[in-house]
Parts: sequence; structure tokens; C-alpha cells
Amino acid sequence: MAIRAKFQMAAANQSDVALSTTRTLSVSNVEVVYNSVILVLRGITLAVEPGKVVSLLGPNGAGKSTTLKAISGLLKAELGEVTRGQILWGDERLDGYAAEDVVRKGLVQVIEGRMLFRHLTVEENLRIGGMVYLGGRHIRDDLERVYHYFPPLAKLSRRVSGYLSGGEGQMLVIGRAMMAHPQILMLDEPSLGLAPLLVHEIFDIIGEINRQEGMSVLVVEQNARAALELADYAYVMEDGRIVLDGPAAQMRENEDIKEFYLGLNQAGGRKNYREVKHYRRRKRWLG
Amino acid sequence: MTESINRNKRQLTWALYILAAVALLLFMGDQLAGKKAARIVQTLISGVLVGGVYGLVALGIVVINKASGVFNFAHGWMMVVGGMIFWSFFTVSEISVAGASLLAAATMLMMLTTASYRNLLERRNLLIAAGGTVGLTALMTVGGIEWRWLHALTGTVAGAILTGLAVERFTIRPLIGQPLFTAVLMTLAVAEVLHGVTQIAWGTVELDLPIFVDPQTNSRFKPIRLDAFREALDGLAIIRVELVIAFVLALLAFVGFILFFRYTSVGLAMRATSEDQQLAQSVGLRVRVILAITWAAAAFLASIAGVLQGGAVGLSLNISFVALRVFPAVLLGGLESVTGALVGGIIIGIVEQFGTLINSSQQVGANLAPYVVLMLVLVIRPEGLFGEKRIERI
Amino acid sequence: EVDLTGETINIFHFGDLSGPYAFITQPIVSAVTDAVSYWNSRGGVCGAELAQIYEDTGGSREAAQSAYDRFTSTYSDELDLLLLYSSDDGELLREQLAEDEIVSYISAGSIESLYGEDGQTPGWLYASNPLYINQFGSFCQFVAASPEVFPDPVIGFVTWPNAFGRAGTEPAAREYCGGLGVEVLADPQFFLPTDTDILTQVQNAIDAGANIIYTNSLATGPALIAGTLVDLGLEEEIKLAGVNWVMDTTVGLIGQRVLKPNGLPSVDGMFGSMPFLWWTELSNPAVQFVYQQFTLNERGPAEQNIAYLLSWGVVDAIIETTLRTVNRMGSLNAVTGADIRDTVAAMDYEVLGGLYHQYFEESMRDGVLNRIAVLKFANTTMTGPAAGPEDALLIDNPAGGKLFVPIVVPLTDFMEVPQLRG
Amino acid sequence: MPVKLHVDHISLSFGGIKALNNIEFKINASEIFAIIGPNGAGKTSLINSINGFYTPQQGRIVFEDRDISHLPPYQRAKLGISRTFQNIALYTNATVLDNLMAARHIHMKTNMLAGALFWGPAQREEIAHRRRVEEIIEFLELEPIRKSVVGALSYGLRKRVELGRALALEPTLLLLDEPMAGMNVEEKEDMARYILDIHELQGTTIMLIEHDIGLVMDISHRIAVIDFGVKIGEGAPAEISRDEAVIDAYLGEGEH
Amino acid sequence: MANINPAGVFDTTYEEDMLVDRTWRDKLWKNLAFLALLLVPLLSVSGPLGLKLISDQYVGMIARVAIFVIAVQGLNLLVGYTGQMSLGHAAFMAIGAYGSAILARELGFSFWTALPASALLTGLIGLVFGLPSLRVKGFYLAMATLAAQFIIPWALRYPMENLTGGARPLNVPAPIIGPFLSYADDAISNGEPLAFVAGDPYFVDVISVRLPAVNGAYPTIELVNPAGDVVPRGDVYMSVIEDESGNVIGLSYIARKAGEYRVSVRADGAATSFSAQVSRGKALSFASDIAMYYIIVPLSALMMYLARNIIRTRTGRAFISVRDNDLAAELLGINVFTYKLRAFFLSAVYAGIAGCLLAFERNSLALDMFQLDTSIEMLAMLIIGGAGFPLGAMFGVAFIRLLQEAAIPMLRPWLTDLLPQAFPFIDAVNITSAINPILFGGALIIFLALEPRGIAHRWEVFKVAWKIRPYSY
Ligand SMILES: Nc1ncnc2c1ncn2[C@@H]1O[C@H](COP(=O)(O)OP(=O)(O)OP(=O)(O)O)[C@@H](O)[C@H]1O
Ligand SMILES: Nc1ncnc2c1ncn2[C@@H]1O[C@H](COP(=O)(O)OP(=O)(O)OP(=O)(O)O)[C@@H](O)[C@H]1O
Ligand SMILES: [Mg+2]
Ligand SMILES: [Mg+2]
Repeated sequence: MAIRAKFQMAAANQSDVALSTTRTLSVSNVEVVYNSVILVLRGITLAVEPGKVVSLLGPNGAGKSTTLKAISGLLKAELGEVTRGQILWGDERLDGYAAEDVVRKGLVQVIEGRMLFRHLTVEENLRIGGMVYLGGRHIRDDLERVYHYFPPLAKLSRRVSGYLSGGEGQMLVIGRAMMAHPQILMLDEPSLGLAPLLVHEIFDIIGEINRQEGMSVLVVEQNARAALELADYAYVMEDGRIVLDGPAAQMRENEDIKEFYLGLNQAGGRKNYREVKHYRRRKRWLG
Repeated sequence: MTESINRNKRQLTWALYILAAVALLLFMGDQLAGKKAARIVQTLISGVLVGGVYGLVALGIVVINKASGVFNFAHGWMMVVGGMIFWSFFTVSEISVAGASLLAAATMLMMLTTASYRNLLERRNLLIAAGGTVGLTALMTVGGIEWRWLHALTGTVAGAILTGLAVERFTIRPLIGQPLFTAVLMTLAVAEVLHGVTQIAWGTVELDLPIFVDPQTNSRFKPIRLDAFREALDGLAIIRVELVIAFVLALLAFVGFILFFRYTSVGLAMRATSEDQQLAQSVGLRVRVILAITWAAAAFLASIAGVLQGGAVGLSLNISFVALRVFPAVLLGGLESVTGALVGGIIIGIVEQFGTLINSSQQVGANLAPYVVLMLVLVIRPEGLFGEKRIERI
Repeated sequence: EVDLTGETINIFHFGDLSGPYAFITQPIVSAVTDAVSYWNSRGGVCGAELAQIYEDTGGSREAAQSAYDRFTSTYSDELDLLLLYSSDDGELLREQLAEDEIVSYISAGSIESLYGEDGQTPGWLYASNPLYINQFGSFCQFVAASPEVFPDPVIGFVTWPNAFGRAGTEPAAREYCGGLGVEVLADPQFFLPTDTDILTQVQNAIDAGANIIYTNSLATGPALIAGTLVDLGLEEEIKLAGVNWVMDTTVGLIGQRVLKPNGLPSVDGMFGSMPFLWWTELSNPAVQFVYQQFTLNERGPAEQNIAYLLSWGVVDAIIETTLRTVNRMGSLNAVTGADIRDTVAAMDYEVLGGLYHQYFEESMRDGVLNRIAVLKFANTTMTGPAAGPEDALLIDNPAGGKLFVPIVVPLTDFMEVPQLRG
Repeated sequence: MPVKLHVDHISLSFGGIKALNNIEFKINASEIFAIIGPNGAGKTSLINSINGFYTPQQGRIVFEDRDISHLPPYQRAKLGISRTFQNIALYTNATVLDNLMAARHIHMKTNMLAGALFWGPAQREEIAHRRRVEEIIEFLELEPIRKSVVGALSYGLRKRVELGRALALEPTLLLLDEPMAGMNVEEKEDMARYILDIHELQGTTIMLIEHDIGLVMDISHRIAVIDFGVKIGEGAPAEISRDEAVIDAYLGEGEH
Repeated sequence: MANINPAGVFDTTYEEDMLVDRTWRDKLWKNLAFLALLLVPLLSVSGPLGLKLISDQYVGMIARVAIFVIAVQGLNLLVGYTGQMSLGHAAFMAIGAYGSAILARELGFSFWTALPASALLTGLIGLVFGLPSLRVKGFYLAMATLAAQFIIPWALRYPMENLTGGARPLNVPAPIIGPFLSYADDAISNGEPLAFVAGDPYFVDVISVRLPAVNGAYPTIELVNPAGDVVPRGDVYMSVIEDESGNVIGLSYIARKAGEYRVSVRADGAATSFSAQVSRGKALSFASDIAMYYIIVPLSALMMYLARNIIRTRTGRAFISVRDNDLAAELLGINVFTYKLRAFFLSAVYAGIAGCLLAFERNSLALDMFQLDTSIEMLAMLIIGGAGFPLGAMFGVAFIRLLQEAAIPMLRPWLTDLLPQAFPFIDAVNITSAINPILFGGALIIFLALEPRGIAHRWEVFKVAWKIRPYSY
């Protein structure tokens, strides 16, 4: 496909600045409390090995986004705090650092909900994303790179981002994160609101960068099929706990995953949404 | 087709402006009919010149707003502090080396630790700080009273940076990501503390700041008298030199800031920060550093304004109220616009002066006219003359 | 006289120490502090120790009200005499003072604070200076009596817009002066302490026909007007005058940034009221005494102002009032506000032996004596005003350059002011 | 079948950007009508135009045979048009319950004074509407978060609350803008069920925008496809999935 | 924050669920607190029971807090609940204050009628200044209301000077209930004085004079106080007695202060002799601080109660919708503009009531009571207390007032002694005058840094923590 070919070219040009990481991100026994009274994460343990893609699945409200925010230091502004456990980046403790410093250490999170600088143009948004990387010296090349990934953005580059459509905005936030050349990219639902064609593109692109630049990826995704295809390892979260984990290939074969995350029926085909029963089996791993 | 609609809209807006202006002129024309040409010219001159200083004050408020979305109520007191620091260096013949080096060291320390206190752990940084301290102290203390401009300028810059950084560090930084209102209120609290600090350090007495003086006679520069136009104007108009100097300095500051915002990425980062601090952090912008830079810059601008105002009327705590008078100018120009600050300042200056000309026994100039004009402009252009349009998209 | 050993006489006062008028009122605290320590170091007053209890209101009415409530509830027994600074506080507390039967000394007040809304009603506030409007009336008398200085006098007000600033702009004053052949323009021109340029106001007044500008403003206010007149080249044609506060030292210092063509500072020759003695009248023992204390306590030049001088007087008046009442009643405890009021009403007293004269009647609770003075700059021998820059005394300004030394020269004797509060 | 909504050749542009170009279609009463199209095609703009947030420069919006093109948005809501938002637009600092109750606004009568006293009729009305809202809460299984502040909810839950709020207006035409974004298959199944139930039980006409093609094909009666502001196809799901133009512009070869 | 019931408390009806105080304990606490407030003046030093348990200063302080709670709660409805900014609230209070004072002085309104009338007037003017909110938002709106803050006092000071006295203070009569208990009838003739005694601070003498017209004109009535001076109108409560056709036929007077007053009636230039009828009675007067307290505190509680109900019913939810997402609100059936205006109206009504109470509590009004700093201070109170919380206004006003009127004055004497000794190189006067601003500003800074969302927010967290105890989460 054309986009991918261009991307490979671009990636080759970038090889001199590739940032393959050698660090492991490990989260152990982390507990998060909001407002000092609402316990949301009840001891999460997970690890992202260098250069691996890890996906985090789970129902709404399980605490996936909270986990990412705990890593990236964004909890404070929402009155949340890590009350137990530790988060290690290599052998460096991350908790206690402000969000901006975490980014500068190479951990970049794409916040869910398409957070844009609405008054700035598309290009300005991207520039801001690139400022952290080497003081912004590569911005020009990086802009090119992002425009290669997301051709629609090139056309919109002078547009005030507040007026973008949902999907355009989603492209922009992912592009903005890429501008920072992260060593580990944490994506919160990257496929949200994207047209099917683009969902595939995005996952391909993430996979490519991961392979080419050795960047680790931690992806929270509801499109389990796409996520499990890409990932090396997967965790399933529920109600603030990790309830299931294993290599992605193995997870794909799990019966429950098949039913609840991949939407496959017994025969392995896709279920029809019209046939969903009112009273059906609900699977929860929790006792 | 849409182009034409937009053009129509723009034309409509302009038509409204012109209408408002004409109405205003008609009203004033009636009031001004009896006045001599000289009075009208004089009022215009005064308005523009006074407006320049207003613009400078407005600029400081705009800069803070541009970076943090906060409306700074402490600006007036930052003016007083800046002016007083300048006064201390300018009029004291024997500057204490201990005091100066303390100021320099504190400033360097604050600058060094702006991003993080960890910076103190590096030896190289400490060396830079020590060097900076020595250098600054030297600049503040070399020579005798004849070097006072140098002393005062360095001292004020150091003092302003220190004030700005301290305000940011201890009051604004803890509020990153918190509701905007709280930060605005915080600036009010800062105003109170600065008020107290000024009283401790300089007392409450009116001080004389002789900067606009003729070194020979030690008296203020003589105004330029437009005697040549006496006939044409049917009277005398004068131009006060110190206000012209203030105006020119204000213009320079404006040019500087416009260039700064145009050619550095800091301007872009500031705009991003003001929009959403949490988001800015999440993309790695050093919100703390950006805020620190802005506060230091604003404190510096406030100092200039304080010095100019103090030079023109004398330094007193009342100078802090100038910032209140400038509020309509800030809004008129647009909260985010550097150009707007200048234009707004000048417009408010002119409006005030003409209001005074028409009726100063009812305080039309200071208490009524600027606010009426502000209301009119806001109803036509809700974001001020040069402000950023609100984005409404759902 | 009774022996008050072991007792304490409290001097209660509150007012604006940190707000917009702090620069003029702050020395009150200094003076009271100095006076208290002066008396106490001498074994007190009839054996009683002096103490001061004060509050800072920052110029806000809310704060003044709460300070008053606090005072009256904490010291409900002792508080019979209160020192206030501002007309605003006087206006706020007038009724409450009457209700609580507390006498209050104030240096100068507005009509409303002393006499209520109708200008007649008795109250419990007593001012040492004449009402501002009466001062203005007395200036009109002076103008009318000196036609050679003021031919065809027309007075225009260029002044601050607050209660203090507009005191004197009342129609009664215009009527009175009109009767003396002195026209007063109906519309006052207001400016604010933050104004950098008041050409418009000054010219408005001149266009309306004024050849005398009268101002109720202080510090930069009079200096700004004087400077503007020089800028316009009208310093000879237009005379400048104001209330007693314009005679203050700060005005003399700030006003010398602008020099007249003759080389003297712009405020040279400004007229004003001087209802008490001034720092320069050192022949008087009262002034000598205060000056001595001023130097002893190492007060800075900024505090050598009206407030410091007068406050010594007021402290003396407070002590005298208290003693007289105690003597009448027998003990400090027995004294009530009403007793104090009786004393004050019957008092005919040279404060501090001559600083000013305190004499009140039931219908007159402000100063009755005033004199007109002129602000000048000392000559080299300090014997009188300088005629020009050549014979003026110039002292070194620590900020570089030279400074003229402002002095106040009385032009008239103390005379009774006209009663204009009508 | 009566026509519920007629989008009559509307065009909308923003200073040179043509978001909608002469779009025309009709939605029948009690139909589930889906709109699909690539990102930036103009789907949301279309909903915004129907709902009154945007005013198209050309064309009319006809609702139940009445031209509503010039009605302000809040009046259109009163006529029975309700919606959800793609970028969640809940009242963030209020509880779920209050969000839903706020949507009952158009059905309530209590004025400020009666509300202030909270006596008699005001209280009774409050309870009556509360009852109705509780039905919705139960229907959407929002019970556990009934009194949570919306700002503290996860993305997926907010989406569900939005649907609840839209239902609380008791619309006859419901405009849904990507209601299932950010949900996993299981949750999507639930949402699909809710939508089908709403449709079946209340006969509500539904206009649905969704990128999950499988879901759209399964539950909608008819589909319109737009691309770059132009309608490039309309028809039953089966027809659409065979349409070459649609596959090129939107589906790509991977999905089907 | 989740709204959690304490363990064991279950709602079985919607009525129960909608209650503000869910458990009997909640209710008990609230009622006890209110009762305690009502007891304060009775226990105070000058209280009628002579108990001398509480210093008098607190009576005035609580009354002032209660007045400002009303105003700030109004601001809360506008700023906290509807998300509109206002920097003109003090000016709205000025309208309430001057409006009621003028109604009472010039038109013979009693306090009880002047209160609603001036509140309504304030509401209408608030509405006018709310009009820009149609287009203007955020800080720009704040500044549009700043215009109100300057234009209103300007209008009161200059164009309306003959009513308001301009920059001069304006006296306001004390509220009364009555007159009742008529007990005497007299007649006085031309110029003749008649004495009456106003004694008791709570039950005052009232006299009403009915006048015959003399040569078509009504005679003038003068009230002369114990000192022999004519009492100006603001010093007495004066109501007009009219005949059926609306002619003024008399006036009734109540002096505010105790003492023997004389009334005389004079027909200017009328040679005719006449006699006027005088009747006397008793009225309940609210001239004393303590009596005013019993108007202010219950009224403040009532206004809080009404606000609480407004925000939990239809109007309040519409306000919140406008605040949180005005675009969505408009699209979901709420006429945003009219609700903004309603909020402005309501908020101004609250301010007007507060202003009116302030006028009658103070007995004396001045324009500089209503300046920009008061507006700003009220916003500060709101934010400190917690904007958008029902109790935010109360917490905020109490916090700031306690800080200003109790905490700082307590620390102050101690610091004035200590600091000059600690810093001998700084002028002592400078230190003493800097104490107030530094303590106040410093306390605010520390407070805001620790609790940026206001006391009420902390309070909510605390309540949840209390209910789920002994577990911490
Ligand atoms: N600021 C907050 N204050 C209080 N509770 C919060 C806050 N943010 C999230 N929560 C709660 O924490 C839980 C986990 O939320 P989180 O956003 O992490 O879920 P999620 O797994 O990302 O869900 P989704 O898939 O819907 O995005 C939810 O129950 C939510 O209500
Ligand atoms: N108010 C506006 N001002 C300027 N451009 C706008 C505005 N609203 C929408 N647009 C532009 O119109 C186009 C259509 O936007 P719209 O939101 O309708 O797309 P969409 O079909 O909903 O896409 P998505 O699936 O990504 O949400 C986009 O290019 C968008 O940038
Ligand atoms: Mg999430
Ligand atoms: Mg969309």
C-alpha cells in the first residue's frame, strides 16, 4: 500500500535518530486512589520488555487509562495518587516525577479523548509534540514523517485543530506523540473513532515503528482483534486488577477472550449483533 | 460563496464600528464644539502618550495571560516593587555590596532551580551561578553615583527576575492543572503579599524618582511647546518630554515582544500551556519553566512601567492602582494579543482624556467613558479587537 | 491631683496604615509610640503608665467597623476616648460613637462625620483642625482682603474626587465666597492620584475662567498641578492654593522636580491653611519639643510631616482630657464617656503649650482658628524665604544633585474661620 | 411509511471548506438509518445541521413535514430531536443522575420560584421525572454509577451515560454519533442491544453514525455513505457492502 | 465524588433519596448549629439576659458574615453554578442598599416592603448587565461586568446625587414592626411642641400626626431631638399617612435613639390657627444590633435554603448544564441565553437583599462600601469556600472574615512586639503596617496551594471518608 511504502522510506531516513530502547518498564503492585477515597487500581503488576508490544484489554472502567496515567505522572491533576507499589523504568523509579519529566525520559502517552490544543493549528500541535525531542531540531523532518503516516493531516496542516472532525483529531494526537520519538509509546485507544481503513493503517504503522526503531509500545485498545494481532504480550484487566495475562498468540486462543473481546461465536465466525440475547452469559474473572 | 458570506460579515462588523465611531464623534462633536483646536489637539496628544504607558502595563498582563490563561491582579504591585527596586539602586549613592550580592545570588539560585532542584547537584551549574552572582554584583556596585543608570538597570532586571520567579515558584506552580479561578485568586493573594513586602522594604512614603531630569539643572525636562502652531491652533499645546520617552520605551518593549513571539517557539509553547496545562505537560512541555519565564518577563515589564510611571508622577503605593485602570485596555485589545495591548492602551488613554475634557467634574474620563467604550466594543467583538476567537465545536 | 500609680491610660486609635493614605497617616503611630515611651520613661502620667492600642484598617470600612467592634467589646470599660484618622471612619462611626458614648478626637473631618447629614446634629467627634470647607472660607477671606495679589479672583477646584478631595466644593462655600467678591466655579475638576497627566483638568479650570486653583489633594497632587502650570507658562498668572495638607514637607520635596523660569521650584508660593504651628516655627517651645523628640527618636525625613507633629499634640490633649476628668471624678475607673465629653466641651487648652488651641462649643466641634500661609524655600541663612535660586539654601540630595529646603511662611495671624457647614 | 426526517439538499461550508455538498436523503419513521464514511467526510456536520448547531447555507431540514431550518436548537430538541456527541459533551461536574434529570428539562414545568420552595407540585414533579429517569438508568444498567460525578467516569461509561441523557429527552428522532467508540466487543453488543430495544419498544427513529462496519451492517435498515461531503451511496446494508465506490472510499479490502 | 450513604441507611423512596439531610443526625446537627447561632446575641455581653458569655464583637461579626453569605451565595449561583463571571457584584449590592434606603427615606417604604422592592430592582438591573453574556464569555464577561462595577456607582454618585447624597454618607432608618398598642391621643396647635420619649431599645414610641390642610397647604412637621436639633429624615423612621384620595395628611415618626423628643408643627406664614391630632403607640424596633441580628441571620438561612432548592431542581440543573457545556445544553433543549439571564437576575436579587440588609444594619451608607475590591473580595470568598458547592458561600465568607476579624487581630499585637525586635534594621512602623497585608495574603497563598478547590471540596471528601470509616477507601 502506498502509505506504507512512503513510510518505509521515511523510516530509513530517520535511522540515524532511531532510539531503540534497552529499558524495561515494570509496574509492580501499584495501587491508585482518587480524591483520597476512591480506590481504583488494586495492585497492578505488568511489564513491557524493551522493543515489545504489549496490549492491555479490559471492560470500561477497569482502570486501563488510570494505569497509563499512573505511569506517565498525569494523575496528580485529577487528584489521584499512587499509594502503593512502584513503577520502574529500567532501574529508575518513575513515581514522583512530573508528567513533563516523564515525557522527557522517553515515555509518551497519548491521552484518551483526543486532547488537542484547540486554538492552535494542526501543524502547531505537531510542532509542540516535537519540541521535547532534541530541543526541536528535527521538527522539519519529523513533520514530513507524520504527514507521510497520515496524509490527511498534510492537507489540514493550517487548519485550527479545534474544528477538526473526530477522526482527524485522533490522527493528530497520535502524530503528535510520534513527533516526540518516544522510547515507549503508550496509546490509549488509538483506533477510537477512526474509519476501518485507517485502523489497519495505524496498527501497521505502530508495528513498523516498533520493528524499525525498537520502540516499545503499551497499547490500551478495545479493538482486541487488531491489538492482539500486533502485540507480543497481553494483559486483561478488570476492576482494578490484572485477571489474565499471557503471550498474545496464546491469548487469541483463550475461549473467553474469543467470546468477549473478539466477538467470535463457537464456530469461530463473527457473531451477528442482532442476535445478541438479552440475557446472556457474562464472564467475569473475579470471584 | 462562503467567502462572500464571510466578507459580508466582515463588512457588517466594520459598518458597525464605523457607526459606533460616528455616533461617538457626533456626541463628542456636540460637546467639543465650543473648545479651541488647541485643547482638542492637546487632549489627543495627552491621550496617546498616557495610552502608551497603559499599553505597557496591559502588555504585562497580556503576557501572563498568554502563557497561563490567568488574569494577573498582582501586576500593579509588581509595578510598585519594580519601581522601588529601581529607586533603591538609582538614588542610593553607596550600594551595599552585601545586599547586592545577596540579590544577585538569590536571582541566580532561582534561575538555576527553575526546572528542578536537582540542577543544584551539578558542579558546572554551581560554577555558572557563582560566576553570574559575581558578575551581577559587580554591575550593580561598580563606580560611584555616576554609574547609577547601570546599577539601577541591572538591579531592576535582577530584582524583577527574582520577583517573577519567586511568585511563580511559590504560588503559581502548586496550582498547575488546578482550576483557573484559583490561580486568578492566587494572584490577588500575591498582590497582598507584595504590598506588605513593599511596605516593609520601602515604607509608605511618596518617593521621588528623578529619571526624567535634566542632569544640569536637576529639574524635569522642559516640555516641547508648540508655539509655532499657536495661531493655527488658537492656543498653546505642549508635549511632555518624559511622556514621550515613556511612550518610545513602551514601543520598544512592544517591538521586542512581537519579535519574540514571532521568532521563537517559546511563544507557541506559551499558547499551548495557556490552553491546557495538563495536556501541555503530557506532551512534554516544561510547563514550570514556561510559566517561570513568563512571570519573569511580566515582572520585568511591570518594572519598566513602574519606573516610567514613578518617574512621571513620583513613586507611591498608589501606582498599583494604575493596573486597575488598564483592565479595560487589556480587554479592548484582546486578552491574548500583544498588538491589542498597545492599541487598547492608546484607545483607553484617548477616551479617558476626552472624557475628562468633556466633563471632569463628574469623572466621566476615568470612571465612565472607558467602560462604556469597552461595553460597546465587546458587544460588537466579544473577543476584543485583536483577541483570539473562541472555538465552538461539538 | 490624684495619684494614678499602677494604672494604665490606654491611647486607642485605628486607621489606614497600609492603604492608600498610609503615606500620610503612618507617622501617627510613630508619634504616639514616641510620646508613650517619652512619658513612660519619665515615670508616666501622674504615675499611670501610658500604652497604645491600635489597629490597621487598610482604609476599608469593613475593617474599620470590625476594629471598632473589637475595641468596644474588648475594652468596653476603658474605652472612652478614641483617636481616629480619617473622615471616612468618622462618618461610619458617628452614630455608633454617640450610642456607645465614646468621645473621638480626629485631626480634621468632613461635615458629615462631625455634624451628621444635616450639618447640625451634635455628635461625639472633635476635630483639632477647622473643617475643610471652613478652611476654604478662610482662604476666600484672605483672597478678598488682598486684591493686589488676587485681582478679580476666580477660584477653580482641581482636586481629588474622594470625600476629602471634594470637601470645600459645597454650594455654601461658593455662596459665602461670592458674598466676599470671590467667584468660585461651580464644577470642580477631578483627577486621580494615579493620573500622569492632568493638563486637561487644569486647562478646563482655566478655560472656565479660574485664575486661582484650589486643591484638596496631597503629595503628588499639588506638585502635579504646579508642574502643569509651569509647563503651560502660567505659573505667574494662575495662583495655587489648598488645604492644610498641601503645606506638607513631601509636597515641597516632590514639587521641586519642576523649576519655574525664575529657578525656584514650581510649588514655591503655593498658599494653604496652617491652623497649627509648623516645624519651622522653632521659636515656639511646643515645636521645639516635638522637633527635639523627632531627632532623638531618629525619625526619617519622611515622617517630618503634619501627622507626626499633630499627633504629639493629640496625645497631649488626650492625657490632659483624661487627667482633668479623673480629677473631677476621683478615679480612672469612675470615668465614663459622658464625663470625658463634659471635659472636652469645657476645655480651653493650649495643646502642648501652643501647638494649636483646643476650644469647642456644643455647636462647634472643629477647630475655629486658622491662618493662611505660603510654601516657600529657605534662603542660605535659613532666616527666611529665598528670593531666587542664588540665595536659596541647597542641601545635598543623597540621590545626587541638590535639594531646596521647603519652609512654610504664615501670612496672617490666627483668625476665626467662617462657619460654612450650613 | 411516513417520512420522519427529510434532509433536503443541504450544503454547508466553513470559509472555503465544503463540509457538506448538496446532501439529500429521507429517513422513514421507526427506521434505523446509518451514516458511514471516512474521517472528515462530514457525518458529524450533518448531525449538527439537523440538530441546529450549524446552519447550512443551502437546503432545508424537514422534520415531520415541518421545515425546521430556522428553529433554534433548543426548540428542535423540544420537537423531539435528541442526540449524543462524538466528543463526549456531558455536564462533567454533575452526577449521572443530574445529567439525566437535566435532560428532562423540556418535559418539566417547575419554575424558579416553585423550585426554590420545593413544595407540593414541584416536589411531585421532581419525583415523577426521577421515576422516569430511573427507568432509563435501569435500562442502561447505570445503577452503580447513578450518583457518581461524570468527570470521574471512564470513557466507555460516559458514552453510555450520554445515550441515557439523550433518551431522557424522550425523543422521536435519536441522532447517535459514534456511540460505540471505545468499547470492546462485549460492550458493543450491549449497546447494540440497547439501541435495538429502544427502537423496538418505543418505535424511535434512529440515525446512527458508526465506524464498526459489522455492527452497522447488522443492525441498520438502511445506510447512506458520504465522502468529502458528498453522498456516494444509499441503500440496504447488503447493497452497500457490494458497492465498489464505497469499498474504495471507506471499507478497504481488509474488512470484507 | 460519589454520594455515599452511611452504612445501614437505605433509601426506599425517591423522596428519601432527594432529601438534603439524609439521616436524622444530619438534620439534628444542622438544626443545632442554627439554634446555636440564634443563641449568640442572647448570651452576649449586652444581650437582654445579661449573661455576658460571648463578646459583643461576635454579634456584629456574625451578622456581617450572614449578610455576605447571602451576597456570595448569589455570586455562587452565577459563577459557581452557571459559570458566568461577575466582577460587578458589589455594585449590585449598592443598588439594593441605595434602592432600599431611598425607598425608605423618600417614599416612606418600611423596611419590609423596601426589601423585596429593592431586591427586584437589583434583579432587573442585573438583568441589563447580564445581556452581554449572550455573546461575551469568560474573562471578557468578567470585564463587561466590571463596567457595571464602575458605571453603577458613577450613576449613583453623579446623576442621582440629589437622591443618594453623592459621595456623602446617607442615613437609613431602622426597621420596625408596628405601630401597635395605641394608647393616647393629643392635639397640638400651631408651633406648639409636644414631647415624647423613645426609651426601650426594642419597643419604641411611635407618634403619628394627622394634619388638617391650612389654606390648601399642609403644615410642616419637625422632630427635635434631645439636644435641641432638628432630626434629619434618615434618623427616624417616618411613614406617610394618606387619606382616601392619596393626599398626605400626616406623618408618623419613630426616633432611633433613646431620649426625649419634641414634635412641633408649623404652618408657614399661615395666620390661621389650627390643631393637629397626635396619636401615640408602641412599635417593635430593630434599631439595635441584636434585633437586626434576628432579621439577618434567619433571612440568610432562608436564602441559603432557597438557593439549595433552586440548584437541585429544574432551574439549577439548567444552570449547571450551561456552566458545564453550554453548547450541549442548547442542543438538548435548554434555552441557554434565558438561563444565563435568569442566573444574572437571581444573583442580583441575592446581592440586592444583602445590600438592603447592609444598609439597615449600618444605618449609614457610603458609596465606597461598594467598590471593586469588595467585588473581588466576594469572588475570593467564593473560590476559597468552593464555587459550585451549596455550602461554598458560607465556608468562604466565614473563613475570610474569621481570618480578617479574629485570627489576624489576635496575632497582630504579638507580632508588633516581636518582629521589630527580631528585625531591628527595619523601621518598626513599616513592619506594623505590613503585618495585615502579609498575614492576609500569606494565609491565602498557603490555603490555596493546599486546597485549590475550596473548603467545600475538602468538606465533601471528609464526609465520604467519615461515612465509609473505618475503611480508608
Ligand atoms: N478523576 C477521577 N476521580 C475519581 N474516580 C475516577 C477518576 N478517573 C477515573 N475514575 C474511576 O476509576 C475507574 C477506572 O477508570 P479508567 O478511566 O482508568 O477506566 P478505563 O479502563 O480506561 O475505562 P474505559 O475503557 O472506559 O476508558 C472508573 O471506575 C472511574 O470511575
Ligand atoms: N466549525 C467548523 N469549522 C471549520 N471546519 C469544520 C468545522 N466543523 C467541521 N469542519 C470540517 O469539516 C469536515 C467534516 O467534519 P465532520 O466532523 O463532519 O466529519 P466526520 O464525518 O464526522 O468525521 P469523523 O468520522 O472523523 O468524525 C472536516 O474536515 C472538519 O475539519
Ligand atoms: Mg480509558
Ligand atoms: Mg464525526
